[in-house]
Amino acid sequence: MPEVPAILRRGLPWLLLALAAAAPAALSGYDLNLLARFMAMAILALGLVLVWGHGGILSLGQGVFFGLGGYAIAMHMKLADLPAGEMPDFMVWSGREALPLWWAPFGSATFAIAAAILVPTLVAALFAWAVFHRRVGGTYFALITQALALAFATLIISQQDATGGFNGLTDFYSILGFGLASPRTGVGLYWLTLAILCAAFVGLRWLTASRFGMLLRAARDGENRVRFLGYSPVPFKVVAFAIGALLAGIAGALFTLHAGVVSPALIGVVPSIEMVIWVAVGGRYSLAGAIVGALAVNLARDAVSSAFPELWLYCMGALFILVVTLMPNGLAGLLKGRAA
Amino acid sequence: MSEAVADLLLAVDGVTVDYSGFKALDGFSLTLNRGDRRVVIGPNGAGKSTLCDTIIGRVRPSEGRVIFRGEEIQALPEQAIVARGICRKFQAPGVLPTLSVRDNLALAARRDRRWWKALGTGIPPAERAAVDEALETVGLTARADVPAGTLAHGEKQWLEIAMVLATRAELILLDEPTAGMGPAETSRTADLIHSLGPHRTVLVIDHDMSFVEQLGAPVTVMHQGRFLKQGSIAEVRADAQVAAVYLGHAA
Amino acid sequence: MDLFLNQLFNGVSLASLYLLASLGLALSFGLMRVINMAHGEMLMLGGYLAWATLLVVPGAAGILIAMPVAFVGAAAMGGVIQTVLIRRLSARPLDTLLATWGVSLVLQQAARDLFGAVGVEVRAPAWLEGSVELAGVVIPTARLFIIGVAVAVLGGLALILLKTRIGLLVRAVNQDRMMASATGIAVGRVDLAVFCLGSGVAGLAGVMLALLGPVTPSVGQAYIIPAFLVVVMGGLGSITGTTAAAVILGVFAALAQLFVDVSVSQMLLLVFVVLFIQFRPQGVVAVRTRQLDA
Amino acid sequence: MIRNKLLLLATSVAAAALSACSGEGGGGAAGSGDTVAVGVLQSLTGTMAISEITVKNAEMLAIEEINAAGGVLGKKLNAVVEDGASDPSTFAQKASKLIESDKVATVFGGWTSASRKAMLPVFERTKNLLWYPVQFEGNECSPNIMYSGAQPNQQALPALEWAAAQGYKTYFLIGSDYVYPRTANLILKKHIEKGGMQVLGESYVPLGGTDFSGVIAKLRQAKPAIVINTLNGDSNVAFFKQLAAAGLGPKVLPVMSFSIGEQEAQAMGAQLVEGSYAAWNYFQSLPGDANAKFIAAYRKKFGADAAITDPMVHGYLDVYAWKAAVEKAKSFEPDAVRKAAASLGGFPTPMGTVSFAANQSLVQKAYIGRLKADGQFEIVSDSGADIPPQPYDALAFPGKTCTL
Repeated sequence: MPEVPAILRRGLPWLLLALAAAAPAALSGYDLNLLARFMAMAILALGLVLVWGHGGILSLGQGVFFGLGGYAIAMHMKLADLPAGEMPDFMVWSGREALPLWWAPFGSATFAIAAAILVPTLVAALFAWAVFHRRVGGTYFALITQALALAFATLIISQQDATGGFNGLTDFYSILGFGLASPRTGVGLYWLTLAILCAAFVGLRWLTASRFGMLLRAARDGENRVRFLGYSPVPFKVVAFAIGALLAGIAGALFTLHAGVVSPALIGVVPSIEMVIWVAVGGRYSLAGAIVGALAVNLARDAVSSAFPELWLYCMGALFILVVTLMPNGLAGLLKGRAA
Repeated sequence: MSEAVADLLLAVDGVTVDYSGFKALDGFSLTLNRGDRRVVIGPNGAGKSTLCDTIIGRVRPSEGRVIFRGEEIQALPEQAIVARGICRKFQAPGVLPTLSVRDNLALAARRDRRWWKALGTGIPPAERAAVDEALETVGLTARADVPAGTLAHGEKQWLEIAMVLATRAELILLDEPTAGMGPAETSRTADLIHSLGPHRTVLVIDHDMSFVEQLGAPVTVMHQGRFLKQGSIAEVRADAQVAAVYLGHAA
Repeated sequence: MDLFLNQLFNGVSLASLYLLASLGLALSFGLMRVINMAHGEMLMLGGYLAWATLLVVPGAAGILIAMPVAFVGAAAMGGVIQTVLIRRLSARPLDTLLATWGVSLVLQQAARDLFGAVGVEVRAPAWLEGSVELAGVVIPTARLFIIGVAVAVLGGLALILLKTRIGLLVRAVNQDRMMASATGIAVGRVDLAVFCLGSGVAGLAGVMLALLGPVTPSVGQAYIIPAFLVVVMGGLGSITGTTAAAVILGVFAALAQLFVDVSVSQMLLLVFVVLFIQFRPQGVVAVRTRQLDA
Repeated sequence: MIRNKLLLLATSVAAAALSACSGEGGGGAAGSGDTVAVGVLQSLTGTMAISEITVKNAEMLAIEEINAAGGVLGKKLNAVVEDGASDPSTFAQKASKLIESDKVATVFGGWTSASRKAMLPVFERTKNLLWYPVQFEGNECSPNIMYSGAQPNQQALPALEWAAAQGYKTYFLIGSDYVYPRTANLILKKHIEKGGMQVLGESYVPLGGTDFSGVIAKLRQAKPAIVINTLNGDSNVAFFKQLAAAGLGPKVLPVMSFSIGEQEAQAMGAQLVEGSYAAWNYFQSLPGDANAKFIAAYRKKFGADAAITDPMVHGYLDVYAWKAAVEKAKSFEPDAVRKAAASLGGFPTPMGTVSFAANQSLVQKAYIGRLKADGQFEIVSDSGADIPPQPYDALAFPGKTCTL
């Protein structure tokens, strides 16, 4: 297999950056918003490269952490536009008398942003520790995360008077004083998303190159070998899973700002497993690949489902089957020409 | 504390390992003093590997205790036991195939294994010396930056021995270290074990008689998970019971 | 008090549904350490085959004929999925999860295109209508019939595994694939046989589910997550483990509904499984293997 | 060499895809040339597809009929169809695509409350107009939405009045766990207690849930006179099958359903639900030749045995109401159309003559039907006069009014 021209392999991230930087000028309001949503999803995809690619941990429940981040910001925005003490509209017609206690702190923006970052991370760390320290992993872990996604979505839907239930939370007007409707805020949020995406990319590139990344990959290839070198693989896997959840939470918060709605339909079983296919398509070991994968699959979904809706499920099914069997390293695999 | 007890490093006391009915170890006991060399031999299925598994914590004994420097360790997780200074070489080489030879050694040589200490890149100076020294002793310096997976079988065995040394463990368990090695390499391994010096204790599991002789260490014979005989290689060879066990007659 | 007894019976009935849905999964998982995410669609296929059979043979005996038809049909589909896809991915269990999820999406959409999105009607025959009253507990005959079928399937599987030659081969491969293939067992063919058997049982379960629930393209999704939880709790593919786990989870889910909403009981089910593996990570029935890295 | 070309293609595809999405919109602008773009936004995939595809068909039928009859203000309607994929954020995204990219004059669509709530901020931001065809929980009063579906006082309350008239004193509420059932039940509970009657129990099952063993056990213990069922989709099949298995079929225990139409009855098998009641503002069995003409036209295009449901008729009449309002306002501009529609007065539809009230909700009759073995509903009672829509229920949400 002729060696891939190095400039192209290292060039991909810079190519993406150049395109992303040109986008605000080139694209209309709607398309920029669409691209910003997909870039928020790409942040989550980067987290999956660390968790699934390098850590060997298949998580089918990233939607849970995506949702936690999204709901934290949405709860703040619902309270931000209301005079103190008043309840959001859906609580009134759900027959609620007073604002639930745990809603009150979300009035402050700093608390909400801190919650959008910390809550998914802590929940993930606790859940991962509870499962990994009993040496349960692999297929079992994947199935349990899927059950977690289902249980979380069902719980949110059932507590309608406190979480907006199946409707989710929507109808926001401003964040930190910036009106969501104004195009300037839209462009500002786009740059914020791009900045966080780049920061996550650089951060993960350093982390996976460090000894932490080395040991994470070693634990992926053979847990017992790592144990007999004196390392417990559990903290490495828990920290990787927690970082994946952190990025998913941030992605959820950003997506909610762009989409103007967060609902259980984004955090259930089906969306969570589709998040994995973005990374599979892009390349589970390559950070740049995962970004391209997330953008490509979401753009394809938007294009195909507009033109011939019933075909989209066949396309998605085929993506899952073909990419995973024939292209285990995804698009990036074609580029690098060898297994990572 | 009397002098004899002071230098008692390891005591395996009445250990039984039950694989749902099949007793790999049946009330087995063994003691090792600091600086000892011991070889454990016995026919296949005598429980030699299970003994190693039990000491290193990979298998939990259903009865009995394993005491290392006066502390009971049979209930500890593997990494805690390794951190206390016991290291083991597996029958099948346990090297990390995707990492380079040097990285394998670097991971073995690390003193502080907590995860946030692993966030730096490259090898800290303190451990670089131990890595180079280990490379030197097993003669893999030239192959230092090659992924471990591409090493020949013999070289993998050497790398793993080097990794065990790099951990600077006090008690070293070698499970058939010369499996798949030629005669020249086998004798080089014997010399290596001799050269480990008094501050290391080595327990070797093997049934390659020529290698056992080159080691010249006292021998413990195991049979069906139980202690059978102990003595110098000559005494054990002459013993009728051992010969019967090896040749397959009932003990 | 009889609400509790009623709910206990419902727990057993739910357990029989969970068992039928998860037996096939446990078999193939135990053997090949691989989970078929399209297992739910085998249930769906069983439902549609029952519908097709009832079109041809309406009336009382229809359901009895539908059972073997669904078994064979789903077994054949399972065989196709195994040979075309899962065999290629045997070394990568996690990737098999994703690939078979793709199969599940394709099968659902195909059913939607072939039979319509709205779902088809499967009517329980007259002799399954109504219920029997026993010591305050009302026992619908349909649920009793399903429990009977579940026990029969369990018995049949135990018979196959313990008494027949194929059963011996399956147990051998289950305990140690490497050793089994070393002794000349055609492991590939045993995998195929077990996979077809598992899918067949799922097809049969599909017929049973059609008696109590809808037959639509997405019915498989409703039963697949509880079936996974049963397999996770049941331990490494052992039939006794899976049965015990199905009974525990079925009764737990039913009794939880007495105190909390169905939605919350689903959350409790998951919390129960996560807590359970704290105490028995290897599942209900532990199988000790000596491999370095399972 | 081929591999190199392949990977160049791979990276350029990603780059092209990024820039392509800017050129994709480009549909005909409203009012320009001889066509006007209108949006049709329903779920064509996902769990809601079974209910929404037929509503999209009815909306397209109306658009085709209008184009055949010369269009509106001399312009042909160019229908831009988008898939909401049963996901609120997709509905919001596709709504802004239709309005900002395709420049549609108005949008017909939405089904679940979740999809409507997600689209609401988009329509209010862009000052466009959504025609919403499905019965819903009320409590909403936006100038940018024409609510043609029934308000609770036009479906749930007439059904309760009919049940009280039949002498049912004790009720058991069973619903799918989402917004419409929970809010409708909240209103019903207030009215049941005010009428001196009793609610013996209330249970919710997750959307798509199929295990009713617990619910039926509670039902059997409570022994209510009638069950009010707001289950949705597949759950109805499981509920009625397990009821029948437990010997509590509709003939033994009356059931009043709000989400079972002719289409759902056909799918479940009419015998299973025979004898159960439903409350709608339209039944396929309604007399009148406008209804017969509509059914024949729909069946000619979408299949001889197609069942016609209440939301489909509302989707169909929404398009005609929009046409009438545009012709009255002589402009496609949404705000003018909105005001014209609210003051349109009665206009003919397959449901008979209906009109939009000032609060942009439809004034319409309510009918109670009992399902026959052939899958059709026999109309057992109707509300007599038209019921003016009340977005906010006086008992449950006192003091709130909707003035636009």
